[in-house]
Parts: sequence; C-alpha cells; structure tokens
Amino acid sequence: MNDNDAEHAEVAERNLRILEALLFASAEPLAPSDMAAYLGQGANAEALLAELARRYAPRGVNLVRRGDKWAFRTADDLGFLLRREQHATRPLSRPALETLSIIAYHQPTTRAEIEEVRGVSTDRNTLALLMEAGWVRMRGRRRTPGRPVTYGTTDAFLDHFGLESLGDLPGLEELKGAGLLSGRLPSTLQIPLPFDGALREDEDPLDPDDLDGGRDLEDDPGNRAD
Amino acid sequence: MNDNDAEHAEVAERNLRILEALLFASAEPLAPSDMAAYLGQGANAEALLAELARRYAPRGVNLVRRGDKWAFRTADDLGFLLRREQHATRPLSRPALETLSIIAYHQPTTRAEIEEVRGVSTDRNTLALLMEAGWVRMRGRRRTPGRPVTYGTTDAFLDHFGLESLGDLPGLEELKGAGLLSGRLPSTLQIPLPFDGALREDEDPLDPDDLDGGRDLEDDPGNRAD
Amino acid sequence: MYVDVDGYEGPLDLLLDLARRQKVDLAAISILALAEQYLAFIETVREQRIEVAADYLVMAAWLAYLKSRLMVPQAPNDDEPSGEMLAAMLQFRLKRLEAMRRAASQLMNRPRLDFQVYARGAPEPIEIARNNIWEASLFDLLKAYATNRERGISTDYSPLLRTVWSLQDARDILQRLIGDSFDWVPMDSYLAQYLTTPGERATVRASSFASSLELVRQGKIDLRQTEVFGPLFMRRSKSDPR
Repeated sequence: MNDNDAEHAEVAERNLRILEALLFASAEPLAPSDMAAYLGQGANAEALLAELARRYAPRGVNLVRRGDKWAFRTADDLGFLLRREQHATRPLSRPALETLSIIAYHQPTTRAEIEEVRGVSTDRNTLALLMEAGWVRMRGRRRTPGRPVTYGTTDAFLDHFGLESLGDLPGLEELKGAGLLSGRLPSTLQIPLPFDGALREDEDPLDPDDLDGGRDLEDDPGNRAD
Repeated sequence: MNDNDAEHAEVAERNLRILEALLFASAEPLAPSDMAAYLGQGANAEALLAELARRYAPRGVNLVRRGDKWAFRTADDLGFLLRREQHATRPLSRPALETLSIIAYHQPTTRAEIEEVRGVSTDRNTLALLMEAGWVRMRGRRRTPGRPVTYGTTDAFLDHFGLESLGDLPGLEELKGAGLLSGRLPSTLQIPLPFDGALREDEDPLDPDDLDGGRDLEDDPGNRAD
Repeated sequence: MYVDVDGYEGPLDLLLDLARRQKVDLAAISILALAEQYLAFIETVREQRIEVAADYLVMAAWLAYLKSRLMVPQAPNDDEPSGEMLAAMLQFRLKRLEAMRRAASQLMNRPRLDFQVYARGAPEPIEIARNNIWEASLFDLLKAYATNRERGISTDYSPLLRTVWSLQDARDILQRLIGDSFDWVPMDSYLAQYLTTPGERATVRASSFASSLELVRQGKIDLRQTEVFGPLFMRRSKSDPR
C-alpha cells in the first residue's frame, strides 16, 4: 500500500511538471482537454490543475482560470511591475538608424551632410530623438559660411553598441567581408574614418546659447545672428 | 532574535516573488541589474536568483543562467512533449554551422582565421546571416597589423543552445587540451619548432595580450604605423 | 570563383573525406598516401571536367611539393621546413577541422530554444528600468549604413563587368606563348599584351600562375623564381616529350 502511494505521488509529480511546462510555453490559455493527451493514462487533469493552482497561489506567478481555460499570470499584488505602454522599448526607426550610422562614420558632420549622404531630407525629430536617447551630441560649429552645427556620437553610443572606440567601427573591406556591402562597388566609394578627438581644426566650440533648446535644429542657417 | 529571523525570511520571500514575477513575465533573459531596482534595500539579487533556481530545479519549468542573465525555460527532459510542428527558422547550412562553431570555440576570432580552419573562403553572406540571427557579433579589433575585426558569440547564442556560459561548450576542455583551439601546431605533435613564417597558415594565438610586443609586430615594423 | 568539386567544400574538406576512407584515426594516418590519393582524385576530376577551382590546384601543387619533401631526405643546410613538419601541419589542420565539425553537430544536438526548450509563450509586458528606450544592435546600425551607402550609388552606377580568365584559357595561352622556347622568360613578358588593362591584371596573373603550377606538375614547363616577390621565369621543360 505504501509503495503504491509513493508510485502514485511520483506519477502525479510528473504530470504536474508536464502541466507546468505546457502552460508556461503556451501563447494562449489552455483547456484541460488540450493537455489531457500529454498526461499519463487515467490522469485527472482538473484535479491536477487545482493542485498546481494551490501550489502557485502564494508565489509571484499564479495559475489562474479564465473561463474553462488556465494560464500563468503575474500575481495581482505585483501588478505594479507591469509596464505602462508608453515605456515600451521600441526598435529604432530606419531613418533614425541611418542617420545615427552616418553620424557615427562621418563625424563631425552637419545636418546638410547627413542629408547629402542619405539623399533625403532629415526629419527634425530624428536628430532630437537621437540626442534624447543620449547617442548623439552637438560637437561644435563648422568654420564655413552659416557655421552649421556639427554632430558626433557620445560615450553612451559606444557603450550601447559595445564599441571600445570609434576606431572599432568596421571599414570598407570589413563591411564587405561581413557580407554587409556587396562586392560590386565603384572604387570611388569610400568609408570615412570617424574623427575621435575633441574638436577638429575646422570646428569651433559651440556658442554659449547652443545648448538650451533645439534652436540649432532649425533648417535655416541664416537665422543665426553671428 | 527570532522575530528578526522571521522578518528576514519574509523579506526574502517577497523578493523571491518579485523575481519570479519579473522573470516569468519576460521572454528574454534578464540581468540581475535589470531587476535590482524592484527588490528591497540591500537585497542580494545573485543569492536570491540562486535560491530560486534551486527551488525550480525539479519543476517542469527551470530557472537557468545564460551568460550574465537569467530566464525561466521549460525543462530539457520535457522537450519531446512540446515539440512544435513548424519552425519559421530555416536550418543552418553546413558552412554556416561550421563557421558558427569555429567562432564559438575560437573567439575572439577573425575572418581570416575562420577561413584558415575551414580551408576555404567564407561566403560573404554566411557571417551576415549569423549576425542577423543574433548569434554572432563583431567584438572589436585584433591588435595586429591591419587590425582585423574580431567576431564572437552573443548571449542569444548561449540562450539558443542552452549554455550557461562559453565554458559549457561541449568538449571545450578536451579540445583545448589537444591544442586544437590554437592557431599553432600543438607541441604534443613533437615537431621541431619554430618554423618561422615558412607557412602562412601559422597565425597568431588568440589571446590579444600575447601579441603585445610579440614577434609578429616586430617582423614588419612598417606595418606598425597605422 | 568557386567551382563545386563533387559537393566538397574546398580542398581541406576533400582531404578530410579521403582521410576518413583510410578508416584509421587521423593521428595514425599516412599523409603520403593521402597526398597521393588527393592528386589522383584531382586528376580523375580533371579528366572528366574542363576546370577545377584554383583552391584545389593550389593544394595539389602544395601536396606534390610535400610528397617530394617526404621522399627526399632533408639536406643538412636546407632551411626549408622538413617534410615531416609540413605533414604534421596538414594533419593538425585536418584534426582541427574535424573537431570543429564534431563540435557543430554536438551544438545542434543540444536542447535548443524553440526546438526542445521553450520560453514563456505569453510574456507579460513588464517595466524594466533600462537606460535606453530605444533598441538597436550594432548589426542593425552597420546594416543601415551599408544599405544607405549602396543605395546612394545605385542611381549612377552600372556594375563593372570583370573579365575572368578561366584556368583552361590561361593554360592554352601559356602553352601557346611558351611554345618550344627553352629560354627562361619572365611570366609577365609572356603576358604583357594581356596585362594592359588594370582591371584584368589580377585575374590574368592568378589564373596563369595556377595553370603554370599544373603545367609544371605535368612536366610540360619549368618554373624558376630567384628571389622573394621576384619575377617568375618559365620555359618549356626539356623533358617534355611533346
């Protein structure tokens, strides 16, 4: 009789493990009938689910019944952990990625130069977004007519993308070697070596009022009273 | 004193529930630092995670370590029950698989080294494909003339292949012991060394520190200026 | 250029397969026998086909050299690597490739995520304090840059059509040029008229060189180089019965 009990308990444990795995991996709540086929002969799915729900009741994750189906859900009292939608991490948009990569390779670079490389005008929000993300910064002003603002990347950029220095960005041959650039490129195509220093000789420091507000993002360089 | 212990246990239980909830809720592995902010003052996230892993070890869902991160995953032995019919991912080609394992076992490794091991040039799409799958990443550059880009595996690689760390790679110690993870002929082959530059195949060892002031740099001083 | 030889992935793959057919441990393998098998195999393939990828021919030339080093005792003042050393290196490379193949299959047999092990099927969105709201990987970044730069040039760029000298062509041309000349002549002089277009120089030289190795192996021509990176001289072999 004792042996029988022990065996019984072992079978039940095994069935409970199977239910745990099934419920955990499923994208949808599951009905007992969905799971019965995975359990041993003569197993009582309802009773097993009730036992599982009892065990998980004090845990951070509970097994809950939704209609006649079951699912794991975060315990109600830990609901504060659940994310409010606006905080979702989102993939960077394609234009933003392109702009960021051009700034990384061509820095120090101006908005006009970015547009020249991309072949389309840059949405003013894209640069603002990249600066807000902490990856792009205003470096200074180019010593050319209009004194456009020059952009570069930040330490946070290196950190996020796992680069020790800007020199770690792969060059032309390596982009080809990694299959990112096709082999059929004109010999005129060059990839610049990003400038890693404080200010290049054609750059002036930023003006004192450059850093407050996004005025520098305005299209018309004529607005600048020099 | 007893009260203190009881209070202590209660705090630990609450922290464990929070970790359970966070880890259950996320499909991706989480770093202790991601979770620390939600735990009470002075909580030891690592110790709590180890305790949680211990508790879940016999269950149908296990808490596993993947590199520096942790995740709940269904138990290995229940895989046969859960096998899903269709996989969206195409199986890797043999060259891609070989390239992946060479990167995993030899990392950080360069494209030239991969080609040396395989004895054939790498299709330019293979590396791009492995990077796109999220299993391979560019790590940095080798400190040798030409500063070639080095490749390594990602946390997603560990997660996909169920490895706690790179030390768990199957047969790693054995391969190391046999000298098969080095670019050089192992001394166990009892061959009079060295054979200076006679064979181009003989490449630098993988540890970048070994190369500091190493012979390779001195052989060709012209290459040092970069 | 990659020509498939009976589904092999390069000369090392072919050698490994031949080695396995010796049905002995790689440590106990006869490198000399292996080299002979390889050379015989390539010869058979060449009889059936017009062209074999240069990789395979370079390996064949190297193995022919290895064979000669193994059969002739090393002279005392010979500072070239010994045949035994070259053989050990080849054996090492074969063992390493085989080890990597075995490792790859061991990896694939592990309980893999989404094959035998599963993550939470219905993840619940949680708020994790991260430093970044935006997600992007280095690969995304590089891909965006490369795509963008390529897009920029596609408008005013028509792909350069590169002439590739096939090994057969190179061989025919070389044999025609060398003709019956027993004088040493630099390879580049023979090829002068073909080397005028900068874009073609690399392929002309590479194919001619690979073909000349093959011609040497067949005893049709002799090859001589007096210094490293110096000009390559060639002439009709005196032993060529033609």
